[in-house]
Amino acid sequence: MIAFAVIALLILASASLAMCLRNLVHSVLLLVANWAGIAVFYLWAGAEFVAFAQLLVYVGAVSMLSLFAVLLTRRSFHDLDIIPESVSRATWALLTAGAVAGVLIGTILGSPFGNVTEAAPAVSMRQLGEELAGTHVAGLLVVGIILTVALLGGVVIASKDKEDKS
Amino acid sequence: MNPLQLCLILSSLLFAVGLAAALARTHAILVLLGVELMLNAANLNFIAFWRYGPPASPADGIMFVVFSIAVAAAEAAVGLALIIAVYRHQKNIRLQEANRLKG
Amino acid sequence: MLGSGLLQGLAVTAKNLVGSFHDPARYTTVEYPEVKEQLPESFRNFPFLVTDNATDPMGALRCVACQICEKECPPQCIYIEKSKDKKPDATGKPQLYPAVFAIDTSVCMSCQICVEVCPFDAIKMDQEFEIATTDRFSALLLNREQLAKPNTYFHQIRPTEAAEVDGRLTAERKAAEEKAKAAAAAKAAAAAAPKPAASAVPTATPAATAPTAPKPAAAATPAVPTPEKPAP
Amino acid sequence: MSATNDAFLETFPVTLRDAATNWLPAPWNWLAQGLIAVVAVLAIFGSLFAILTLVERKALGRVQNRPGPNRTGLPYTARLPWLKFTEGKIFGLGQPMADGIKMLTKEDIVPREADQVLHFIAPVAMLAMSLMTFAVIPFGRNLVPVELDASVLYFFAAGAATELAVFMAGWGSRNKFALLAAMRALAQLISYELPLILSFVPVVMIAGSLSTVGIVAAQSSWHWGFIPHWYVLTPWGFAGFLIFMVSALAESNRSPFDLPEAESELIAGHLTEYSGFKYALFFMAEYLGMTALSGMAVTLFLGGWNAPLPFLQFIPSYVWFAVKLLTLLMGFIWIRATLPRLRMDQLMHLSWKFLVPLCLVNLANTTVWHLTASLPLAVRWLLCAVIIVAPFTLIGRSLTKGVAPRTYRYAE
Amino acid sequence: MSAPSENSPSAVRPPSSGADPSAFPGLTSAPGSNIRAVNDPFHGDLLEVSMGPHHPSTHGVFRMMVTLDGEVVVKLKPVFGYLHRNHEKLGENTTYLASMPYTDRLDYLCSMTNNWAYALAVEKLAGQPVPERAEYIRLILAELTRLLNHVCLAGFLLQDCGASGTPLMYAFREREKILDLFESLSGSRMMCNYQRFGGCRIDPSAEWLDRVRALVAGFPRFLDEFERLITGNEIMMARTPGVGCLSPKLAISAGITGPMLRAAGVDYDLRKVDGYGIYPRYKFRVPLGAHGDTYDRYMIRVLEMRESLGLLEQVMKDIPGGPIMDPKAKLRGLRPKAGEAYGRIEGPKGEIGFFLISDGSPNPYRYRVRPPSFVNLTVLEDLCLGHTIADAVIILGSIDIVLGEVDR
Repeated sequence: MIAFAVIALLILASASLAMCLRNLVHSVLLLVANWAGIAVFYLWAGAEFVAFAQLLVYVGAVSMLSLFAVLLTRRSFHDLDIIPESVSRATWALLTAGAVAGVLIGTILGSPFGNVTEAAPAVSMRQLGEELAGTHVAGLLVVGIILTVALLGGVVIASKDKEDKS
Repeated sequence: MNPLQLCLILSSLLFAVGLAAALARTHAILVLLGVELMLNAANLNFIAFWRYGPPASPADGIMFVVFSIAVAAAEAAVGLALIIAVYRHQKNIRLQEANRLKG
Repeated sequence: MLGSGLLQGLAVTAKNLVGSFHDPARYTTVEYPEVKEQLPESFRNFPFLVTDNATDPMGALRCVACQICEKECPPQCIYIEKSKDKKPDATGKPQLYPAVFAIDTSVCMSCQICVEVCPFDAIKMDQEFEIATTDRFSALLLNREQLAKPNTYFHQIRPTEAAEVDGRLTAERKAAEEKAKAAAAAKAAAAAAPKPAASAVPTATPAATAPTAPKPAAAATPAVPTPEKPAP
Repeated sequence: MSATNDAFLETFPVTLRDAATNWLPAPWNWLAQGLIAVVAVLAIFGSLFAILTLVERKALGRVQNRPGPNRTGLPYTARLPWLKFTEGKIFGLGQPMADGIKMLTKEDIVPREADQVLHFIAPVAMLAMSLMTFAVIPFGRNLVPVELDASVLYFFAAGAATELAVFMAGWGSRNKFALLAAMRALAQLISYELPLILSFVPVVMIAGSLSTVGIVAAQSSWHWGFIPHWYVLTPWGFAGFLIFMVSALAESNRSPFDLPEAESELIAGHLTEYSGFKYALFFMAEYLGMTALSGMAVTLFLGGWNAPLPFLQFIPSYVWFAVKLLTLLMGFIWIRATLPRLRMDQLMHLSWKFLVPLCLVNLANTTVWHLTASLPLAVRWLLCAVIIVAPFTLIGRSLTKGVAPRTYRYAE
Repeated sequence: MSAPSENSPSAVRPPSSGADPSAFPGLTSAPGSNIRAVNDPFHGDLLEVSMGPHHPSTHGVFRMMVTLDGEVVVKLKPVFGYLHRNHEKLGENTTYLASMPYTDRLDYLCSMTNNWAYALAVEKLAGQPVPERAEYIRLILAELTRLLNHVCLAGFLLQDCGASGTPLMYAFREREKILDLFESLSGSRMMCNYQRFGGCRIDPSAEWLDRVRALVAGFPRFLDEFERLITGNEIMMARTPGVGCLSPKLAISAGITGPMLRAAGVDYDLRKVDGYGIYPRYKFRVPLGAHGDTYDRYMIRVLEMRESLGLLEQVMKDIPGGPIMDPKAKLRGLRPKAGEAYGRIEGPKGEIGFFLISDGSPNPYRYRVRPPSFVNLTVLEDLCLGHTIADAVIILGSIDIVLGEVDR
């Protein structure tokens, strides 16, 4: 339980800090910490494979993408500090988020979950692989296609359009 | 409170943080990252249910998350590419001002 | 095929790596303070003053303070003050000597022009190069006493040139003595009977293959205008 | 497994560990064993780093026809009779120590405008990430710090984080050269992550395991008693090994892919504003990362700790691992001594237009290998060799199109 | 950084072919189509980087103000003068002889050729003949200097490409042998101060000539090995061809000389054109490039080294005896008649020339140096535009500058 508390604190603190900071690079790096925290949570829950996938995809790749986006959309070192958001907007956002969180937590606390299984389900790598390439092979293919399309789409969208060079 | 509920509360809080960010911030990258946070919160739920929920097929929860991570990666890639394209056109990525589709 | 050039390059470096253990041509480092390479005879660093007498260096400087080197020195690093009195030189002729002769080695650029223009073979290039000091100013400003080194030292560092110089100097001395003798004889003869003296005076000419450059005839061209000196 | 399994030397490290921890109660026992593993990894690879810096400089020197560092000795060694002839210099073995002392005592300069937090975190994160990767490498028969089911995945997940550290360093320095280096590092590391991972997928497929221990175990037999079952000796394994090593060069920022710290262009790249101990940490992380990647290459392709020939098994397994590791490290140094640097766009082309397609072809090649198991080995081998060499030549030719050596005309 | 504020017309680099093609037909930079205007507010941001004066690859204290679009150079402003030593004024305030050691310090890699060019100018001014043997020795020394310079250049170029010192150390290994020869002849390795008006200072011994023969015989072996290491190397072949192309037109109108001009395909070698010294007596070829890119500039130098070796082999066969110095030559107190003279030779880097005006006094009235590296450097921006910063470094390396000569 102590481990869970630490992980939860890490996740929530880094997420909320990241969302409050003015400096974009710091925000992104804190988000990376948050993702790493989530990976630790997966490890804690016993889902090794997911944890490493999370690390590989989020900490390794999405973070890079975000940093690239940050670097490519700035004018100077000091351009990163974002203009403060309007107070009313922030208030409304916080109220909405708070309401959503309240409803969710209320539901969670109010629902009867019964007895939880204490022993973590044991899944071997081999099992996972067979499942992935057996039961879920259609999903795997679809994901593969989505990723390819996303790659191509990303390249097309982000590449400089030559004729537009006025 | 059982551990499943704790995990779910954690995930809903994380979801709320992401939602607040997506609503409050005007910087496109931050909004996108807020959406990522919400996705992650959902993934937390899957793992929590896989771990503590009633036993189903042992790998189902993991499968969900793996696919979700893959799709999230694609979403991030396209989203960030879009942001860069918008920036190229408008020299600005504040969302209020990016309301025209034609550059 | 892609990569063949890279493999060739790797082969070359491997050859050098292995060669450095057995092939002296592929291991060229000389580990300096322990091993010192033989300097070539013509190696030059900073000038020194030649003195003929090791026990009394100041008394036997060849320099006669003619100040030609001072004038010709490109970076003007030589400073000379003439003496008030005269001392007899090796031939016994009374000559001026440098009361002050200083070379600022922090300015000197080791060009050897002072050596080339000296008509008296009084200044030569030294081969001492381990002269680092901790003092930038006074320790690098060498005075007469520090500059003077005996002719034997000159023989030691540059045997060929020194022998050639010595040969020339002895020839000159001999010629001068003969001239003096002849002059004395002529004087005596003139005292006896006024008739023209024998004027055939043999003078030594430097060999064509002298290791130093052929010198301008003698010290007989004092009309070198002084270049504007920079303010001290 | 052979009878040498429980030879004294083979089991010595484990025996030692057990002797030191067995008296503790159960959970503490486990913790102590973990701690011992951590300390052992730190000590062994820390000193390997120190020696490696010296070896690299000496090897570079020898390649360049000079001796390399050979002056700095250790105090008191001149008094030892059998070392007297070295006059206290002992071939420069004191150099790493002197370097360490110098690094520690140098002033740590942080630019005023720098992002203080990132500037500080970057080297620490870098070193931590490189150290974490050592956790899953099997150094010997029973010597793997942590046995995970998905340890190969773990290795690359942990390694992926180093690029963040490079970015933090480059960005946090507030220096234009460092910023350029950070951009380069991001692009380079993310581009080479792909071939790096794709190159070992065949190994995972054939071995049927994502755990390093399982992969090594799958390579621990011999064809006809003398050809080891290492994956590097198959066509797809060899291709994978080469791609892996090229990508590893790029991932560890080593020449000819040292673009982020390209000395002649960007001064020192992301390290421009680092000095003193932080710089040393980066340096250490670079070497440790190189060592870890080499260790992984040994594990995946070179049969891990397996002996090359059955009768050589009397030599302990960790010695074999060390020998293979050092050979690969020497290869890194040799390449650094020889090759000039690529340009950024060429670097990207190499990855995306050459290595990644080759990896995919190699994947297909592996399938062919797997499906033709019934054919005789030689036929199978040749078939797969052709499948991988043909695209290599073709793509390689398109990559170097139009840059053939030129002939020159002369004017009389 | 503040790109949009940079609106001065001079900063504009139009995408295609220059602002006013009629004014300087050759001098319009020929950037690739991917170059953008510096003040283009649309496409991303520019980064202005100050490379130098203390940068590892600016060959001394040279500074390039580079404006980068990503990694692509869109503007490059060379800044020099950090090593200015008043060379020409010094020459006007000292005697003719005292200027000789200063010429060593112009291009400190090639002091022998600098000496020769200056001696040639003074000899023209004073009408001073040179003995036959001295002409031979001068030619030998000039060609040795060419070897020395080109081999250094190749090493430095590779260093700029990022090879960690190995080609440079091999180059220096060979250069060291030539420097040893210079040292045993003139007494100094780099600041030779060897030539004089009317000959040379010291007569080389037969033993020294034998050492030169041995060096000439052994050099091709080194060159072969060096080329095996470099010329076929895929990375080198990827890095250098097509980088920094210099068109013959631009080269001629900018006054480029030396291997850089010949790499652009212009057949102009002062050894052939002027036929100074005893060059006309011997057969040698002048290699010419076709593209004018960095690879050509490198290869032309390698080929020139091979030609120099052939030339040296011929020359070493028939060195006449006789005096090395004209006996009537006057060194000290030289007062040439009023008049002017321009002495130039084909130095390793290009045309090194000295222009002297005498008013009959012991000092020249005007003393002017035509430094090849300085003139060759003027096209740096034109070569670099549209290439990446990594290319800018190797283009600078392939121009072959020595800051002592650029800044004087």
